[in-house]
Amino acid sequence: MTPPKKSAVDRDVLIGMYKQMCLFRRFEERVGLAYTKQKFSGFCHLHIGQEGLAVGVQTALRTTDYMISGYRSHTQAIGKGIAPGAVMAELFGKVDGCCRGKGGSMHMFSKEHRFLGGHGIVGGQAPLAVGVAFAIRYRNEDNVMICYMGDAATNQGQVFEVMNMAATWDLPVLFIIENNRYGMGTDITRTTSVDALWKRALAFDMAHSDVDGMSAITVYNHVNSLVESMRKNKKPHLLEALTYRYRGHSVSDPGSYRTKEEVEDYQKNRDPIIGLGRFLLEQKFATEEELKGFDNEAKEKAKEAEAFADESPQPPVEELWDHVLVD
Amino acid sequence: MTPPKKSAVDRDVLIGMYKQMCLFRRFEERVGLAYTKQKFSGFCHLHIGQEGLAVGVQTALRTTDYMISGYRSHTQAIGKGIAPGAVMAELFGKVDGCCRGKGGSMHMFSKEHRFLGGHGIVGGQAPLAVGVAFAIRYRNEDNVMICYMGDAATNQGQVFEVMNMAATWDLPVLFIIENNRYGMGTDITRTTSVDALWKRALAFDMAHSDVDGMSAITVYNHVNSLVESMRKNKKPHLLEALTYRYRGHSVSDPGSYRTKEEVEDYQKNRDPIIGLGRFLLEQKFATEEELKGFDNEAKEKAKEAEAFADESPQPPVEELWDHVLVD
Amino acid sequence: MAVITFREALGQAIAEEMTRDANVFLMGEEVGLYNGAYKVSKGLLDQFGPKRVWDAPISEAGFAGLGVGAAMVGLRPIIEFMTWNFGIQAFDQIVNHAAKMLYMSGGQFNIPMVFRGPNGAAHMLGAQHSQAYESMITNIPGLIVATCSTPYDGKGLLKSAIRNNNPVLFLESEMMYGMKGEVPEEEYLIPLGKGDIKREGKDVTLIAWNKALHKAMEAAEALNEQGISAEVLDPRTLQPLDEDLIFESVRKTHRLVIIEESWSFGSVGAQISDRVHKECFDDLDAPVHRVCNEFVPMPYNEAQEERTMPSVDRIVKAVKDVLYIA
Amino acid sequence: MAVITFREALGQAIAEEMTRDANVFLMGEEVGLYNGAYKVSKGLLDQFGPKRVWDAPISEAGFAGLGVGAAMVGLRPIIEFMTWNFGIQAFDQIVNHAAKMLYMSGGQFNIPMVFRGPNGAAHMLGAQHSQAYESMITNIPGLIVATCSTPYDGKGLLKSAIRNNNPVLFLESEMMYGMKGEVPEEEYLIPLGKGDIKREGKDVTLIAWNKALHKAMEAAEALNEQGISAEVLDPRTLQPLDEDLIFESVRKTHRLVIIEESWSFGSVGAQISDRVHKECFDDLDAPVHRVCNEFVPMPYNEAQEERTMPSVDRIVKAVKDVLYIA
Ligand SMILES: Cc1ncc(C[n+]2csc(CCOP(=O)(O)OP(=O)(O)O)c2C)c(N)n1
Ligand SMILES: Cc1ncc(C[n+]2csc(CCOP(=O)(O)OP(=O)(O)O)c2C)c(N)n1
Ligand SMILES: [Mg+2]
Ligand SMILES: [Mg+2]
Repeated sequence: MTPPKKSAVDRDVLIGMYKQMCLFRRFEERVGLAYTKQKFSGFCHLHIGQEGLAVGVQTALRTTDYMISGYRSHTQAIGKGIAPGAVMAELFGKVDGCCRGKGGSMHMFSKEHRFLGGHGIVGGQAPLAVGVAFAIRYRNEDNVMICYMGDAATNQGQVFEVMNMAATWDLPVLFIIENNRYGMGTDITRTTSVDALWKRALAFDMAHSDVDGMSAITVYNHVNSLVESMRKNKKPHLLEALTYRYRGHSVSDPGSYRTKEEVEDYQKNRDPIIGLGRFLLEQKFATEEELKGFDNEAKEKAKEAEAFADESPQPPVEELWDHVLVD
Repeated sequence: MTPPKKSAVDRDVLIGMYKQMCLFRRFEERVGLAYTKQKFSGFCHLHIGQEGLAVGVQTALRTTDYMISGYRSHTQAIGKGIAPGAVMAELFGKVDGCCRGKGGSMHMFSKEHRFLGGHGIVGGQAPLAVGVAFAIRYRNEDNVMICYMGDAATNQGQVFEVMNMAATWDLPVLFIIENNRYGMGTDITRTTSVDALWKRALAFDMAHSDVDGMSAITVYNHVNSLVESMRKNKKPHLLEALTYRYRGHSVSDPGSYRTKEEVEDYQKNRDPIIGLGRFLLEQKFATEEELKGFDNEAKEKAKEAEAFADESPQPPVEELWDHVLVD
Repeated sequence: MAVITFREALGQAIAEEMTRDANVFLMGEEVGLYNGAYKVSKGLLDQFGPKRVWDAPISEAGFAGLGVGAAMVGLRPIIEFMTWNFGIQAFDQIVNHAAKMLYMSGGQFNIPMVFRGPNGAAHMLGAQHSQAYESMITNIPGLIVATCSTPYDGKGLLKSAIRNNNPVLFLESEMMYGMKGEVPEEEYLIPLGKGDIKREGKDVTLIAWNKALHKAMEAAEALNEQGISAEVLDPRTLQPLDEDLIFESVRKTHRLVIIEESWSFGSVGAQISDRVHKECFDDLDAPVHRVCNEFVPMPYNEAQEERTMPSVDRIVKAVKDVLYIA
Repeated sequence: MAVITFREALGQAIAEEMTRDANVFLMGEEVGLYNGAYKVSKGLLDQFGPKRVWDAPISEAGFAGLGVGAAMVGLRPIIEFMTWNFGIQAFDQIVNHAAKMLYMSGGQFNIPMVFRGPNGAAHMLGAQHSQAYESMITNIPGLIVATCSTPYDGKGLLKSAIRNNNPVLFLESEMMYGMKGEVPEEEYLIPLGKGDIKREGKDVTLIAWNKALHKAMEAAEALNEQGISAEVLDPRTLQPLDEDLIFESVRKTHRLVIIEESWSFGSVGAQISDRVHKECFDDLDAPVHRVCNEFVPMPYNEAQEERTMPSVDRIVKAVKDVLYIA
């Protein structure tokens, strides 16, 4: 067994990513449980399995960067800075939710942390992202705009429209396609003629690449270099991240459209947490016990988040009249 | 001077194309004049300069093929079979217009000739075309659907959406981009990141090509082979035709966004009618007199069309209540 | 008589019409392999095959326009929007193409097709997934807009909508898909443009449709216990409205309350109120009262959502107001 | 006082607000190099440069959504639709994003922006280029909808719209761009939400806006010659409506005719009628009468188009009907 190559990424960063992935995993598991315990209702789409991408990207960003996503975004919101308790409270419709209980699972927002939403219209967040990138250029900032979308979202007309504008006017938006192979119950290959989604960039002469979304380190290194060049050249980039979701499309989806074997293959052989954990052990950056400890910490934080949400009061009903228009 | 290569296309076809281009040119000139004489009002977009593409495509089609276009489509409608008089009468809002005076310049239709409209929403005709191609496959016909659109129309979201569907499901639609370099007063390069519009096909792994739209023969040969293969393989194709319009965007556009020299260069050195005329002379397929005669015939037909429209009565006003719903 | 769910009744309507007419096909997201996001199209892919049941990419403008084009040349598409909140992306194809093709072409190209899907709020889906669109689409000539409050009405009206030779926008309801109701085995159709008195009464007329109809019926029961006889009228088709049935009922009761799970401004209810005041001005003992969604985007919070929507209590209160009783 | 055209007045409003606030920028098709399809933005590119005046590709959903995103992070976009017929392609960004962002985010992200462009029919442009959209967009909470009938109103209201911290949908008119009117040199703003009595009268109230306002004024003159004193009220802002001004006028005249160059079903006029009947039930001597576009897509033919739209004669007739005189 040849000795493992020395890690290019230093230990603290890797440990940080490992802890973050554990938190995201345990948090979403607890959200799923809370749903079955009927602590909240409506839609709920879990990000379990796609933590490697979320953490790899987040770790490569500055706090002043902007991020926007779709409805599968509880943990992207936490990664950007919203407290787990505030996300859980929002799920429970409580007043201490990050949107005072008026947004819900698909609509987590934080002005302070520049998380510009969870959004429920597939692809609808892309034009918003290009508008933020426009503002970045307008004010000569050197921030970047991270725009997540699903694989099936790439077939939305308004996504194409704004990719053209971003490429024509050099707007610093990083479009990240979370290609988890399915749009609800439809394998993306059944509704899309290209065999790789990064090819969509060819219609706009836009810089593009793909990355193994199941490896936090690979994502981190790749996105780190991308955003650094984007801060200078201001050009947009289309990144296809190959990833996978372990749970159904939403909590109420039986998932009959894919085999148990397929899911288990990812869980056993390509899990982002197991992968990074193994690397940490190989690099002697952590021991089994320490990894166990990080995971327990994560479970604890998730538990605290739920407790916080449980104790948070309901918002006053008459608050339904607030926030329609500002004066 | 080496003797000219013998024409692959036989004489009758070439003479037919020459006559058709003369008719289209003289018809649109007369339409422009009629507008200045206030015989009708509203929008009017002339196709003058783009005859080579219209005739080259039409000559390669069967009568059972379908065609749809945008608002610059008077002569495409005539090419597909609508009588010049019926088009002129429609412009004048008369009852003998092809749509009984209710459609106007942008909305010429003929069910009989399978001309599925002039349309006024840029790009809006593309989904309709893909629906017709869907029906062709559904009924196992071996017709093709010709879908014209302007260069600026290629930035419309719904155009991208249906190109994906056509390519994913193998629907026999030939998207023809009439790239006359401008969308109203905007040079297409100012709002589009790719340097060639056929590249849009790369986003869909769709077959694509470009062609000199100012040469009727080149277009005819190119489209002839395209549609023959499409009748068999049912696959869509994106054809970028490089063409040019001599008049303003519409009759009321001063055209300050381009130089007189640019327009005159096309008129003198790349005019489709002059080009084919020269070829006919070289091939000894026609004499100067005969060419002159064809042009006079065209003028006469345009004149008759206007006379027909003049004499056609106004539709009864109460017909405004008809054709909202069918029983 | 069989008792089946709303989704089964709608599914039967589609299956029967696809069997009857080979030109009918179904296209939408998840309608085939997944058996439908709400299982309305369950079994149709197996029964009719992939040439007639198509799983669409998430491109509402695209596949709505595809349907319009196919309808221009003789097919009879059923286009499903997973919910009408996403149908708004296809408004250019619905409003600028489907609704105008016959007219612009001087009568040459009618558009025999149905756009269908669940409309209005379900439960805690937040602002972007809870809208009712009838107020916007009923404003447009060239479109028929129909809805349904029971499995029986759903099947009969959807069959008529599919056979109609114009574009019909058919509004269903997520929350009612599981509702059970009696549906005859033998074939039947319910004509478009005709309303239905769901409950006879003489003191006040309640007009409501889709899910709100059931709240109106509940309110009528509560009022009955207080000696107030409420007539409940379900217009079923919102464009064109069955004005005769409405005027007839109002002329009988002299008082009208309109209930709709949509915003009040320029809504179908506003239109009904305007027409009733105009044509029954001398028959009204009180102005028309309306019970609508509060004029706010839909909150996610359960209690706020409930307060935003019409409730039985608010309906009962409106009836008492229109009767000038405390 | 200077006499300038409507387009100049609107152009001045934009220039003044762009000068006042560096966060204001203009984006739309042909607004820059071409000086605007209707010359409203003439000279702005030269004055403010390409970083603040942007010629957009023909991608209405895209650049409308771009505006919403820019507004979320502190810019103040003016998004021009060449006409509102093309604005329908951006309804998902307007209705599902701009209108709901503040609410969904629990008050964090307001959207200070203006969507503007000509609305309604011009002259012989056919069905796809002649629609009025106010009936659809006024149904949506979270949006302010304003319009204007004179250069003076246009400039003052557009300045207020640009400064407003919510999404304002501003409806202009192709046919009025060339209209001349007095506009003060010194800065002035007209508040949103406030209507304007354009002509005092006591026998009947006429409510009309945008281009139709001038037909109402013409009708008022004709009626004056027949001894009928008509008050003409221009609501200017359609959402929210200045209900106080409307009720005050109707309580004075007891009769109301509403004129709108849009389809009647569930329109702004239907909403005004419903509200007036409800709040002024005992003050009305006759039901509210309405004069709208006939319920047909717009014909191209000149005579048919003219007959489809409200005319002075039809307004005068409606007034006589509401006065029960022949
Ligand atoms: C415009 C629109 N159409 C349809 C839907 C319904 N819908 C919600 S999620 C979804 C699938 C999206 O799949 P993908 O983009 O791959 O994201 P993933 O769920 O895989 O993260 C669909 C069809 C929607 N929300 N918006
Ligand atoms: C959706 C939409 N947006 C804007 C317009 C206004 N408009 C009409 S033609 C035109 C330019 C189109 O240029 P192109 O597609 O190149 O066609 P060409 O006129 O050159 O044939 C524009 C912006 C429209 N008709 N539809
Ligand atoms: Mg996916
Ligand atoms: Mg062009």
